[in-house]
Amino acid sequence: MRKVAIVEVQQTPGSESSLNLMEFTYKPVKELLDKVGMRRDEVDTYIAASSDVFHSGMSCANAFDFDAVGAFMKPASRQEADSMWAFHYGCLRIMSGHHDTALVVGLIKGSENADNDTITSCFADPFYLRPVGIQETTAAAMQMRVYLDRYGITEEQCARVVVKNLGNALYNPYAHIKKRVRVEDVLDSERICDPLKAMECAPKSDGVCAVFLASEEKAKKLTDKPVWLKGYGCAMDTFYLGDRDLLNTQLKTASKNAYSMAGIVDPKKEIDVAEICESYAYQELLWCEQLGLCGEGEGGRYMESGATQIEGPFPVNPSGGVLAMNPYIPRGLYRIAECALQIKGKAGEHQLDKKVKTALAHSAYGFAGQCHSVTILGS
Amino acid sequence: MAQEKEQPKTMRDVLVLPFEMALGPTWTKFFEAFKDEKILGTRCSQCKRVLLPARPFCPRCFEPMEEWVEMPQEGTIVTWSYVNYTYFGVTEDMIPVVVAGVKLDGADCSWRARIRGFDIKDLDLVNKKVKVGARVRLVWRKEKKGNIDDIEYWEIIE
Amino acid sequence: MGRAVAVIGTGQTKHGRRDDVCYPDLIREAVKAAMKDARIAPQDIDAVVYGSMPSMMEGVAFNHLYFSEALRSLGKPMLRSETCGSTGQSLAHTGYYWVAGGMAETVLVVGSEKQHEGDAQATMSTIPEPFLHRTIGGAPAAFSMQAREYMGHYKIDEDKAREAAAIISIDCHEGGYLNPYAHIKVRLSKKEVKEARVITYPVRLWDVCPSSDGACAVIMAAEERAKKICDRPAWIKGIGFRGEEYFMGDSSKAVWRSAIEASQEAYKQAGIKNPRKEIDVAEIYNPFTYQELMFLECLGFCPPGEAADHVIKGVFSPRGELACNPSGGVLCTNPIGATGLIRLAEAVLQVTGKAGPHQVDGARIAFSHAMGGAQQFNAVTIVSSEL
Amino acid sequence: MKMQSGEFAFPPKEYKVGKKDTVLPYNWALGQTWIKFFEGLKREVILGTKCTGCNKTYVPARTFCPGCYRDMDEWVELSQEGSIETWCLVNYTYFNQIKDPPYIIAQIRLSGCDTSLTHFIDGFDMASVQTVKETMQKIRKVKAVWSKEKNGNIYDIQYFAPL
Repeated sequence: MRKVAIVEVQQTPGSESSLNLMEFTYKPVKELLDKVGMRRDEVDTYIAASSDVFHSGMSCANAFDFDAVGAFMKPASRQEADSMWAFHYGCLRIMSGHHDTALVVGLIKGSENADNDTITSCFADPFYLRPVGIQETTAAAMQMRVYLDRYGITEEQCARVVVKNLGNALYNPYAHIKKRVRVEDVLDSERICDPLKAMECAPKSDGVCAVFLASEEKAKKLTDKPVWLKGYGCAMDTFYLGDRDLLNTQLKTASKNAYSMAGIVDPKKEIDVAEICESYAYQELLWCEQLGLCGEGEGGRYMESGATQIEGPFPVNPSGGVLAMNPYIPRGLYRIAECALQIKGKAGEHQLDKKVKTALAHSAYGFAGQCHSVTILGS
Repeated sequence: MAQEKEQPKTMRDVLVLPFEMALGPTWTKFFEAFKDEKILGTRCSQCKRVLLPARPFCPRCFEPMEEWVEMPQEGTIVTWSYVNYTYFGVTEDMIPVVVAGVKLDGADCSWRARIRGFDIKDLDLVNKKVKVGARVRLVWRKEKKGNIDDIEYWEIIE
Repeated sequence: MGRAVAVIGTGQTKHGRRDDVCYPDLIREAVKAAMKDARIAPQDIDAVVYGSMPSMMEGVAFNHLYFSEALRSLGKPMLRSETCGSTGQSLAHTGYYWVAGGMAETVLVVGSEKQHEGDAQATMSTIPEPFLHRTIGGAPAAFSMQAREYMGHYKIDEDKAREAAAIISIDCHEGGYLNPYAHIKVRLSKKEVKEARVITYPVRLWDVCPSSDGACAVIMAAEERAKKICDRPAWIKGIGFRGEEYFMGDSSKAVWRSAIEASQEAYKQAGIKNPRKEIDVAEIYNPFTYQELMFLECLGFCPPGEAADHVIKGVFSPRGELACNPSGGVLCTNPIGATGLIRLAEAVLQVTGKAGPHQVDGARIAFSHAMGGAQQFNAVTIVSSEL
Repeated sequence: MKMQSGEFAFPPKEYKVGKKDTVLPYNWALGQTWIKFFEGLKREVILGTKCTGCNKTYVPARTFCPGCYRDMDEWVELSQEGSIETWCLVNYTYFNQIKDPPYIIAQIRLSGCDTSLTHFIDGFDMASVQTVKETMQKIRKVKAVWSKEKNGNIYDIQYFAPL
């Protein structure tokens, strides 16, 4: 298995864009190529992540995306899924020895699609879960209630996640929501889907994230600060919520596999920062537990201890996370891009003031996190 | 096949998903020009090809396409097809349609166009008039909205 | 070039109108068949690759989530590839890279479509950008335009093209008649084909593929594992994928560069110099007879502009020099998301001698292909009975 | 709508846009298992299936066991009473919503079943979030309430009501 490195990354800021999806996608890809100093046709392979339903009304998303991704007459493919899968696929292509460089792009213009809830209700089967109103928010609200009930997690502890992440976002030029909020603001925000409140739900954002991958030899030629892929894990859960214990997710499997591939025994000690996919505030606490950063049911206290604050011993979502920036498809790549920047020491205003050697990027989607992916990156 | 037997049980529904797409600077300029009965293409600074509709960048050279070119409104048919069947969203009153690929003079690509201006219900007549290599001319709609429908149809130049 | 990868099992559903089963059960039908063929159990599989056409074709978005159980992916990693019509081949490539990259020993690759649950042409009409295009006619219009562009480019006499297309139609339907999984089961006379109802002139009823429900599963394994558990593996010798511009008019569809370069890349990897001589069977993605003529040339099976003559001579008939689509091809069976993978599965059946009634005697090297997008993408996978 | 209102709203678009609805028709095949399950609902019976491998009873009925991957052809009639595992109170609107808020979606564990059923809780006043929470806290068990007119779909159970 060959080593794979991230050479450079490029993100678009999350504010709404008046560019057409094609222009919007082209810009960051072009900027990334210029940064790396390569022509489009010199890159070996291209993997895009885009979605037919989150795609401004056009099916076969990759047909439209192909030009802007830069893949004309190149070996290419596409993931109709979270972009962390596209990242994984890009890595596989380099590991196989067929390709030395790969460009991975995730794209969406949330501002052009219907509500995420409207679209995620289309994930549900037509006979059962759809007619009873299951979509990501209602599924999450039910997961949150089990979490509160079983472990006595408080709504305030969940609200603190929003305060922390939107606070971090103020220093991240690529974040969408720029707003300083207090715990009361979150607790007082509309109870749209009790126990979930409006401010605890991620927005929908416009975003393109492009990541340039290379084999070991190639990476060393292209950058003096390669960021290495150390571990990857992914695991699917069952579809029907009723078949699962909503607090015993496949994130445990995904992280276990990622840790063992990276040779990590104690994630809390060996990892310096985590970018995790908290589409709903409480999920950051729950995912931290399932990642083994704290004991089961301790997510709330772990949060309160200040451990996950940007200056804490284990910063979580220094970028502001998904609560501050939620381009549904590229958000997985945004997590990876942030980790890469932290390791390179190029995160700018929200750069951690400690040496970042190892970072964890997490991505989840589907009802109550039906699918989890974990990527470990290292310097 | 199964459909000859009595239908097994199914559940029907129609799903509606609304979208709102930004046309962006390039295609906004392209469509606004329709109001002045102008067709604009863009030329690539590298390969020099002129593409239609106007593009923000060249898919091959991957450089921004910033040079705008006003195109002649006549061209040559490179291919065509006679569409005479309905499906969901396409009703009897919308067909038949003669769809063609038209290479505008001075363009380096062809463009989708609809041929009309004679009785296209008559397939034999269509076969006589519409040919690969035949010349066509753009016909504008009287009142324009700055969208693709401002082009009413393309007529065959006899 | 990574590890050697073999296909150790394939499974197909009975294709056709499958209102008798719900979508997940249709998929499981193919998965079970593939596991039976490979003689392995669910726990032997490390990773799952799934794909279909735009999942809104059947109205369930991200349907790999819905099919999680049917794909037996509980606790396993997954990838969900989609490249329109070429999805099936892109799935095979995804599985191939997963094993070759060393991240999995055994991968389950599944493609499916249940076209009767939606409206294929209506869905495909949502592929073009809605404000620059006023498309009507869906795929048939697009492909008959390609047919005419091809004939116009080489000035091919319409009657000759019609004759060749008729022969392709008859051969394919004969193959479909013999293939136990095929959707359309008819034997046709030349007269029936030539005088059939016009769909989008010059394309007539029997020149066009059906809308099918169906699924196909393929199991891939790394060299050591394949040798250990499979007595007749089919080795993947070459893969290729190329795509061109989104706007159809930007590049020639008569001399189809993406088809030429995708196949050339696969030939290079497989060390094939003379495709027509070295390849024994070809499963070409031929939803429309006329298109196959263009493919025969772009895939390097005969010189440009000569496909019709070779077809009329019978070069590409079941018993010809290079048997094309003995399975009946896409013309008889088209569950789109599965179609490209079925091409590979059929190629595998041929080189492992498992094709049954439509077996081509002594087939050793087989070629499989799919195309998709706004006439944009071409993908190729070559398999051989020898490593 | 959730993100269309409040802090995170998108401003009105001042640039040229194209609006379009994607409208697509569907005709989903139920297959034998769903047909039998819904026929059961028509008779006011909730059917599950039992796996001979892991002995788990699943609701709604399944063709095969998600864990063992074996066919499940042992059908069992389930209790129409159960306890609430978790729930949410939907109090906002979104496009394509199934019905007008407020309404409660819950996971209901029917007695003697190894999985829980997703359905509505109803039958009491939902005017305020607070009163709903108080009511829900008091509920120990719920019971299926059947729709007068049955169409052989999941709505044949109108909702589950507190006992």
